[in-house]
Amino acid sequence: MIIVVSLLVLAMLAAAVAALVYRDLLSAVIASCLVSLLASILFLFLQAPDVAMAEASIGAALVTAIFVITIRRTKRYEE
Amino acid sequence: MVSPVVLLAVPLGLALCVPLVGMASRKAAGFVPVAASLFNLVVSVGLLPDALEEPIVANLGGFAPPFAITLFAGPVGVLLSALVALAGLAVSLYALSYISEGPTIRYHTLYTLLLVGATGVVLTGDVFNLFVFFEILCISSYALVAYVGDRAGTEASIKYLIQGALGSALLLIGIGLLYGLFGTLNMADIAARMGSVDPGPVFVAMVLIITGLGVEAAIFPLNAWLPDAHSSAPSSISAMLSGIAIEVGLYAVVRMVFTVFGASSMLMFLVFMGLLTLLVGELCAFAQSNIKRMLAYSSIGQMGLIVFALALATVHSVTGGLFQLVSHTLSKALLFLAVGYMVYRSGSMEISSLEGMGRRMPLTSFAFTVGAFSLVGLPPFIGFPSKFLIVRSALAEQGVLLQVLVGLLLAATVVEGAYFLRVIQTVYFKKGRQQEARREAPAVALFSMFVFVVLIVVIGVYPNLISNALESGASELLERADYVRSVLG
Amino acid sequence: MRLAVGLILLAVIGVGIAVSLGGIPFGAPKTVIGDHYVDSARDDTGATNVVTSVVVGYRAFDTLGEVTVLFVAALGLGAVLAAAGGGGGRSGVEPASLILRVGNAFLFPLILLFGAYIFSHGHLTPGGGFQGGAIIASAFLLVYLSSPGKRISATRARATESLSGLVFVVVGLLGLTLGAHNFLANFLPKGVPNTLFSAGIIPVVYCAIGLKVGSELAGVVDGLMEETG
Amino acid sequence: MSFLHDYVYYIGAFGLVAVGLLILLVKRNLIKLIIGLSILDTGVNMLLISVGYITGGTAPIFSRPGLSEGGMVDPVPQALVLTAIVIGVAILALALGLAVRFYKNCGTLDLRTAKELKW
Repeated sequence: MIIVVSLLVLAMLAAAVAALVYRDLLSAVIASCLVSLLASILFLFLQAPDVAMAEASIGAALVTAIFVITIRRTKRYEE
Repeated sequence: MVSPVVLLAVPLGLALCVPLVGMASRKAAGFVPVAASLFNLVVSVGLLPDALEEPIVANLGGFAPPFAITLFAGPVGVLLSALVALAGLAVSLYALSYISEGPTIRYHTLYTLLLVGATGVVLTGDVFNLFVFFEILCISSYALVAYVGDRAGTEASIKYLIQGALGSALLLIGIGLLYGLFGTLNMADIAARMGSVDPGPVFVAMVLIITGLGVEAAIFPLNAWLPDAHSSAPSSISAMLSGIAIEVGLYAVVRMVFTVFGASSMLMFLVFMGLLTLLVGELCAFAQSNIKRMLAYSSIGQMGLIVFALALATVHSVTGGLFQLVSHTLSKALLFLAVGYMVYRSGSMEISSLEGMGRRMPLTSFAFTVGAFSLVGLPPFIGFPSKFLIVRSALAEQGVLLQVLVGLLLAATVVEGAYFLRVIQTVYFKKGRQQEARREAPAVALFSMFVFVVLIVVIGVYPNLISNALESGASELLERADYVRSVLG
Repeated sequence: MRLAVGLILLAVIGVGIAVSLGGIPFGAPKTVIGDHYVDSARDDTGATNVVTSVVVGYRAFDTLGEVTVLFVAALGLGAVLAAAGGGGGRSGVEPASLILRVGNAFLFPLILLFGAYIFSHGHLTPGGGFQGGAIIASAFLLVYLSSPGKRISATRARATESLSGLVFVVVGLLGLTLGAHNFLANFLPKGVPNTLFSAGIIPVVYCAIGLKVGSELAGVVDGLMEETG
Repeated sequence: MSFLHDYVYYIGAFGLVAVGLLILLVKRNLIKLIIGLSILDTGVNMLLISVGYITGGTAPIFSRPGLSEGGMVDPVPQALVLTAIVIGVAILALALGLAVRFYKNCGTLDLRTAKELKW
């Protein structure tokens, strides 16, 4: 159990770092979506199903969507 | 006696009505904030005698204190909510003529919600509820700064938003640590348990919370956003941001330091930060050629003065600080309102473009002069008794250090006088290049300015009108035990 | 330079938080009010989901503030984007594929139903107004993606926002006048726990929140997609 | 093992906060900054939830009639985080709207080109 959690945390942090280093904003947004998704699984392990649902539906889905819409309307690459 | 919660619920309900009213008539939407702030003013003034006698505590939802969200309407809370409503009323009248373009319905809704946020911060007795209302205040400010949608406004709003959001994240971490340490969110409950917890972690939480709130209160290293935001916003919003938003942020800092943490160790640090803020603000203001930036830097300086006075933590100095807070709200709001139409007529924010305004807009220029003199601290305006009180209370303390600090404070006042006199000289005694016809600001705008002028003069001549209330406010801030007792019984 | 300063700042904050967390051991039972809520939530509010009874019962005022924050942001977004004159369609969005269009026609009502289920059962199961509202908003997002030309009626969305917000405030004010004479007091009968019609005002408030959050988030998506030229 | 058990969630939460702050401090692309804010928010939420966790506790929902009251995790941080998530989204949405506006005004998302801003 603890191994699974540790791996998830590791993956979450890796995704966060990926969001930091990617020059391609779209990839960075997807990485941050992954952070939210993994966080919502961790919330489930922490016995917080309400928060997990909110994080998955708001944090991972809608936020990513509005990020992608914004990037469509602006610029995809960080200069 | 009505519950203080109506001060929040009714304006919030009215704010939600603005879009509905706006569907019927665009013009009528502008009167909703007027109605909301008028309602709040009447209720706050009505609550004041009761609050001065004994703080009014409302437990929302009908649960016992540490389990419900508590509203604490003590002297400070009611006074500040009356002040918010008063300034809100005058500025919303001003906006009736000043805000005529763009998405006006959204403006009026956001403006009403800004008032709700400010009132909520001063009335709440719960740490997390403070965060929520703080966010209402901040987010509506971010949006209103960018209202015009020009380049400067957007940039300033982004800068404000990023720094503000960083601040709120730190604030939220602090609140989370506080909950982890104390297991409660009620301010009085935390204050009562303060002695039972290891001080090290509490100190970290305190630093995080003060840093988070300090961004909005514009305490020295955290105020980089302020000059841009206050100068790029529409003038009615600059008046509210300078007159209400930063004061409310400062109130939150002070409430946290005095009541929740009871941190006497922080006070000397805050005295120095206040003085540093004062000096930096006034010197930067002196160097400006843009009138609104000058006023914005002057707000930073004044905030420093108020922090200085409050952090001395004696009854007299805190009274002086609160007095200065009221005085700054009235004077700075007046200055921004007057400058709003001067800038609108001259088409430029450069001080040099205000030449000849004394002839073109005599009443507006007069209002500007009253505000400037009051801010500098000249009698018979409200700035005089407040600054006098601060200096006297600081000198009453023993110690050479404090006397040196008072000397610096007076030097800063001289700088302040210098740059305001320079503007007044430009307005009255320099001939404009082109002689234009006399064209005053609209009557509604002049009326709202003269509401402030009358208050500044009347309170300046009769400071006793509010000084008793301010003194009981000061003792409310300083007496933690009383606060805890009146909430937890 | 900036990196160095940033790292130093980060280190200071990190050490501070680590010190502070040292005082909060992970997994230890500790809070008084948390225990109180768990013990008495069913009797106080009638909701079996304790988180819901905290969100819409004990700390309902926070929630009122929170939907206001979202309202402020949606309005602010509209004001910021509308500042230079709105109008115009959405350029640069290609028509969607057949599968997406047909699938959406089939899925849209189901997603709406699912969202409504989530927010109307917030007092019994995990979920509630925010989650349900977000699901409803994602149904609208799907509509925007599948048929780019389609718009929700701005007037109707704004009316939904305002009216559902007003329901919340009015329910609160009713609590002030009826019942326990407290703002947001639970003045309706609490019913039998674990049934749909229980917990007094909680389902009413959560439905209002669901509609409000749904229309606001849909409004945010709509506002960002709209091409202002 | 017990170190992991005690600290793994704190490490995760704190790591997210650190990465978020780092993005805010070193990046100058507006969208990147907003991504940083979102990661920072997630980290803070994680921190709050971990603070409320009780070892062996169950989710605070009386879903089955026989469920005892003992051993439920603290519901308060969960309620706070629900609020915080929505507030975070509100800030993000407004920030993205401003980013679109900024791009329209300046033709770039790089804050270094903004003339008024001294960061």
